[in-house]
Amino acid sequence: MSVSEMLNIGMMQGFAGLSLFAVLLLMGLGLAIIFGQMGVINMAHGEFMTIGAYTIYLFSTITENHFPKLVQSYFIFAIIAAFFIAFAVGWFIEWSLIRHLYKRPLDTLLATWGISLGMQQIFRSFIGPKEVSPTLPDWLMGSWSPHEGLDIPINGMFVMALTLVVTGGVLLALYKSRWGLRVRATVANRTMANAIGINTKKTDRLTFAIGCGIAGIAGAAFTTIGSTGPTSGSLYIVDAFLVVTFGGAASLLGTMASAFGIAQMQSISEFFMTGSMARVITLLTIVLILMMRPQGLFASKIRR
Amino acid sequence: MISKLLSSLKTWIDQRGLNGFIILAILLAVVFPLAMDSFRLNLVGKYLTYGFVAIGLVMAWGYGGVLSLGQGVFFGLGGYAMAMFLKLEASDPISTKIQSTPGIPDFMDWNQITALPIWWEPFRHLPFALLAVLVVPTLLAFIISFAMFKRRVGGVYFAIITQAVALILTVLIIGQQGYTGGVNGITDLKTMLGWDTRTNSAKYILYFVTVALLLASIYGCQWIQKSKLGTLLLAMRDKEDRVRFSGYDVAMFKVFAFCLAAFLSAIGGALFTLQVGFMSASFVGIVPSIEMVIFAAVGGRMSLVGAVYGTLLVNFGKTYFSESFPDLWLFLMAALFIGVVMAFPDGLAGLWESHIKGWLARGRAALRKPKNPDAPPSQIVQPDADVMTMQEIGSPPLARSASGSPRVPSGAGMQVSGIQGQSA
Amino acid sequence: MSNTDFVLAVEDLTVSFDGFKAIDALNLYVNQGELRVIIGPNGAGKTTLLDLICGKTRASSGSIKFKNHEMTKLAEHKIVRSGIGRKFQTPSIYENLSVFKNLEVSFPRGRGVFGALAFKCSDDVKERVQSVATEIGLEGSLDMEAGLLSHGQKQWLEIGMLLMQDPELLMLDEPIAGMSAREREVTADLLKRICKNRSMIVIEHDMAFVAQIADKVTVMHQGKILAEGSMDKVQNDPKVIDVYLGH
Amino acid sequence: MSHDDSNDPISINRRRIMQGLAALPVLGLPGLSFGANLPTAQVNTTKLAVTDTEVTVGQLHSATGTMAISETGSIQAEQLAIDQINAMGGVLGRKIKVIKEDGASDWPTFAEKSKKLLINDKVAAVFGCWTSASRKAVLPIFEKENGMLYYPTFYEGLEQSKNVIYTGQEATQQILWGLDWAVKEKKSKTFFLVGSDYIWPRTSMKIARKHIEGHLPSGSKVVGEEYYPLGTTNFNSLINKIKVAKPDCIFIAVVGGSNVSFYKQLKAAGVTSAKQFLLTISVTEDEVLGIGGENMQGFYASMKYFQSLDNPNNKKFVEAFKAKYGPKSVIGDVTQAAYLGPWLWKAAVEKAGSFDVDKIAAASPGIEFKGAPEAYVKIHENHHLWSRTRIGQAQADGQFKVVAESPELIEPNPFPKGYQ
Repeated sequence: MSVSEMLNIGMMQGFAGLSLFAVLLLMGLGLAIIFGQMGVINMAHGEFMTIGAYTIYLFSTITENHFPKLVQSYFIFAIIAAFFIAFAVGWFIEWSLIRHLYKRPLDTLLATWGISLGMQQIFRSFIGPKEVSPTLPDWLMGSWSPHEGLDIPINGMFVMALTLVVTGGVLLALYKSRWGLRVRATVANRTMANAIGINTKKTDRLTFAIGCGIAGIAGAAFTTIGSTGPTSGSLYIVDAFLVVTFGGAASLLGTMASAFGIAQMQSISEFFMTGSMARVITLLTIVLILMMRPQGLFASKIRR
Repeated sequence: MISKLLSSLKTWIDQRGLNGFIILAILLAVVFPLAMDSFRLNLVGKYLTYGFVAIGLVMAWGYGGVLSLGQGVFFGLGGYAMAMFLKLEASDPISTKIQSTPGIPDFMDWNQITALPIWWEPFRHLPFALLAVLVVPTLLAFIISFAMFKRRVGGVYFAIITQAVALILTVLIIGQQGYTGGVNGITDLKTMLGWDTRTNSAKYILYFVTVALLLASIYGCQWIQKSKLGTLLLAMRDKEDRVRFSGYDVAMFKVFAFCLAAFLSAIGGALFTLQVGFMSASFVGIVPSIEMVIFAAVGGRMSLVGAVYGTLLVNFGKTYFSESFPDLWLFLMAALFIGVVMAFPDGLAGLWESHIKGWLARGRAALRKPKNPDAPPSQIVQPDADVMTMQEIGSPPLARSASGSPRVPSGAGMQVSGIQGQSA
Repeated sequence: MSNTDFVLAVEDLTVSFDGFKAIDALNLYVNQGELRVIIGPNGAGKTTLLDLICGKTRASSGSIKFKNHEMTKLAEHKIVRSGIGRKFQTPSIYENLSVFKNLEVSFPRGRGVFGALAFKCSDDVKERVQSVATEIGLEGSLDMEAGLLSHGQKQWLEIGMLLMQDPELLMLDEPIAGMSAREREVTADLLKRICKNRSMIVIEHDMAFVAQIADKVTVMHQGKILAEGSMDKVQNDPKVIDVYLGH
Repeated sequence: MSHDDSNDPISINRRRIMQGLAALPVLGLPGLSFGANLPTAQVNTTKLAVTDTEVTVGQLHSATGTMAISETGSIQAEQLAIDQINAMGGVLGRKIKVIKEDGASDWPTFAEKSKKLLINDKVAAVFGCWTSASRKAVLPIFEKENGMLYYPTFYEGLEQSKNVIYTGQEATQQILWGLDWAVKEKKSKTFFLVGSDYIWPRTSMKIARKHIEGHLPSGSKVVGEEYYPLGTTNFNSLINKIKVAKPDCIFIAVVGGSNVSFYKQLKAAGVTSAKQFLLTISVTEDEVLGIGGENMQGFYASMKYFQSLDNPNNKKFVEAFKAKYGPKSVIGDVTQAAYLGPWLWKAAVEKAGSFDVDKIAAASPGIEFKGAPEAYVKIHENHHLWSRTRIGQAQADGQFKVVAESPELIEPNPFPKGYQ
């Protein structure tokens, strides 16, 4: 193998690691907000991602059948719609179920597990048990090949860009907006936040819904790299939890660092051994690190 | 004379809080075998093996405050240890003569393995296999939990880490299919020491063995609950720091609770293998582990007997719904889970304590108007008038503090107050 | 470091939380049989000091010696077992257990996992519970659920739970907070009685109460010791007056 | 459903004379009258759920869970076949009644439900299972309770049971001719094998490797063999490994949701059919639904059936299937194999003149089915089917264009010598 080929592979492999990082971060972000900030163990996170994916499918079908001229541009609107649809469903679920369970975090796990079962069956009954494939715009497909032998996946770049935008948006919202201030106050001290006039109930609902909305965006984006079916969400849920836990639940910075660490570990080890062994090694490393540093990678030291 | 004997027996049972236990025992050991055909009874037998996991979770989660989302790991390890023994017995050279290497399990042959791996060898012996059933999962539970609890890994984190362990083990078992049978698992198990476990009579015997072991486990757990250790577990859930600073190594008590749960799960797994005739990686994963938590939650996470009922109810529900409403059954299951969590956070046992029991008692009282012989002996202690100084000045007994401290019932029964409030 | 006759010798103790030094190179010596009271404004580091001694918080540097044994590296339960008892600021009792059970569970036998399994409530345990209950005035409420006790009674019960262990050093964090005047008096009597054969460290804000019980008073401020000595001495210390009234 | 007797595609050995005329409308009718007057006591000596007018069969697939994506097609095809048989008058004059059970993608549930069907419902036959794991879980039960299972999926082989008729291909049937074709037509010398990590891909790849290294022209070799856990969604590292190895042929047996990720990421990495030859044994029209025709376009699959097969049987089948399940529905290899199940069972029952499982099992070898959508098939002594293997090239519309077909029926060989 020539030097330039090795360089090409090296670059593509580096990009593979980065794009996996973006994927993990995007799937973990919504959960980091819901689980990390609110302590709700949302087992239906994967299904909110599926909602996003089906939104893309819905839009692509409508566009193809009625507005064939918009095929190249519908995707952007569909992603925004995915956010709002998932947001609305999240809002409703918070209102109907989750708000009664804040004092019993482990029970949120059981309830959302039930929600996840129910949602999967809804997808199966009303959309169909088989996988679907939304028609994606041409510009999202294929690779960008600056020179012979080097192919950078366009969908990977798209997911990275989207992750960047969403992460930036979340950070901005959390640290610069009124909502962010309210969320952080509520996380720090719910009673006190209440006492100083923050409507914690409303904050909770908004936070949960935003987390779900981000899951919707993630699911929508993943239609470019993954499958869309009733159980597609279940492919992501465990990884999402691992990313958030490994990062130290309450810290978005931690979520980013852990997504990066896991992605690099996974993609590098995959290159040198079989996929199954790479997975075992990655998970084992995570568990060992968590055993030594149970609070996760990033957690502030406070007086307990 | 007999009535006197009966009534003294009744007092003995009441004193020990064994009512629920005895009703369950009669139901499992007498009513079910009489009322069901062998197919349904075998199904119940299978459900009851999950019951071991559920009562383990009552001890670890309800009492120890340690929620594990990886109980499938221990159920699976127990089951695999048993399955390895049975598989070796089923793989004698004569019945495997079609293989390129006769005498080794079929899946090894399919994966081009030509000799039995060394670590499989001891599983030729039943005593070793039984020992492995009990020891290996417990040891793994010890290693995981010791490392975590010594470092104070909290509830939710611990739960997720156990999930990761379940995931790792699944990937490992599936990835090493030459040694483990992979996704298919270890199938086609036939005999144990020459005794055919597939016949109807064997199913009956295995059912009763399961019931006996389950009842014994429940009794053992009740004994633990009543011991100082049980009190300490409850105390830990209320004020962990107080227990720690009373000189107890809190971590070790949690480790014990978790290991106990693992131990029980492993017994369940081994019995499952015997009754169903195979063991596969699909038990080790996250989904079955969560389902097992749901069994315990539906039954009532503080009630051992309730957990068994919960297991039976969910599984009957699953079987019945999926047979009768194949298109809707998942909705019904989802509704069951959500409904239980929302309306009856203490599960069936909570429902029993808070609604049905009182209703029954009222009904009974109305039936026999005269004195109620069931009334518990008066426990009210008259304060001694001479030493009243401190009590005089104490304000009258306050209602339970309204703060969100964890509610801990004082015994196997469920706490009544607060349930309505929670579901409002 | 040097061997001493002190029950407790804290030397050069420092702890920092993300750079903030909650305790800063602190030295503290407590004698056998002494009842030491620590006072100081909020945030002075009093509770943190108790946390450090009993192992709840780990020191960044420095040493804590109890009867000449280093405590900083020991696990909490080992510190307790070597004879240090600690009462928390808010009454920390097992609300759903009876008063009897609360005391029984605190009895220092069957502290290991299997010891606890095998533990029997024998006559000597019952006797001890009785005598402690009498000491704290709860002998009539043994069967009552602890959550139903009044606030003051809960505080006494927690002290009783510590007495069950018969510690050589007893640390109480604001034992009279929230008590009525009458309760305070009874508590003061109780403390005087129980400090007969042990050393005690008490954190308190109520100066009248402090004057009533203290052998020696330590004033803390910003993680350091500001003054130490008799009640009269510290009350007249200009630095102390400045801290409490000044700025 | 539009159906008349002309759709009767069945013919069995003992009625050879009629076979030449099978396309004629009236000739389905002898099947009707045949045996209709046989008393139940005679055709059912083992207390199966057979009455004078009805015979009960079971259907055991995953309607829920992750496998529902794949198994739905089989459920539909079996139902279609049973409806058609009933419209013709049923089997031995008895209408088929179906009890549907949901295996829920969970092997223990499959075992439980198969017990229920065999012990409680006493069904005469079961059409079901999809994954190897579910078949392995129920097999001991079928053998012990002496039930009859019609299993539709192409699978790894290494199995043969009196109680199972395998209507899909076993691994050698599907793989060997496909590899030969790749060498002959695509001049492939180097192969990169990729599979999901479980028994079917592993066994398939083992057979492929033995064939490449031992039976193909010298110089043929395997330059990589990789397995990924089921449910893997990220294949970028694997794709880079393939790029390093530069194989002439990528040989794929990735299944489930991973499939979609694999092909989407492959395309995004610039590996398209224009530059790379790829042969899969795990993508049917059903999978292309999820992958998207544009992502699969130009790649090849080795199967025994494609929806686009051009023969009269298949035209009728596709038409009937679409009439029942909607014009957009697609039919993959397994779906077609599942459709064969009820027909082969009917033929066996009629040949045996009995519903008894022992008699059906004994009667099955030699049964021919000329009306199969895949064209002629025949049951082998080993209870697998003789069938042809075809190579299809994926088109943008999600269909495959058949580019090659084995000239002969390929003999099923579940225990291939030299490949173990």
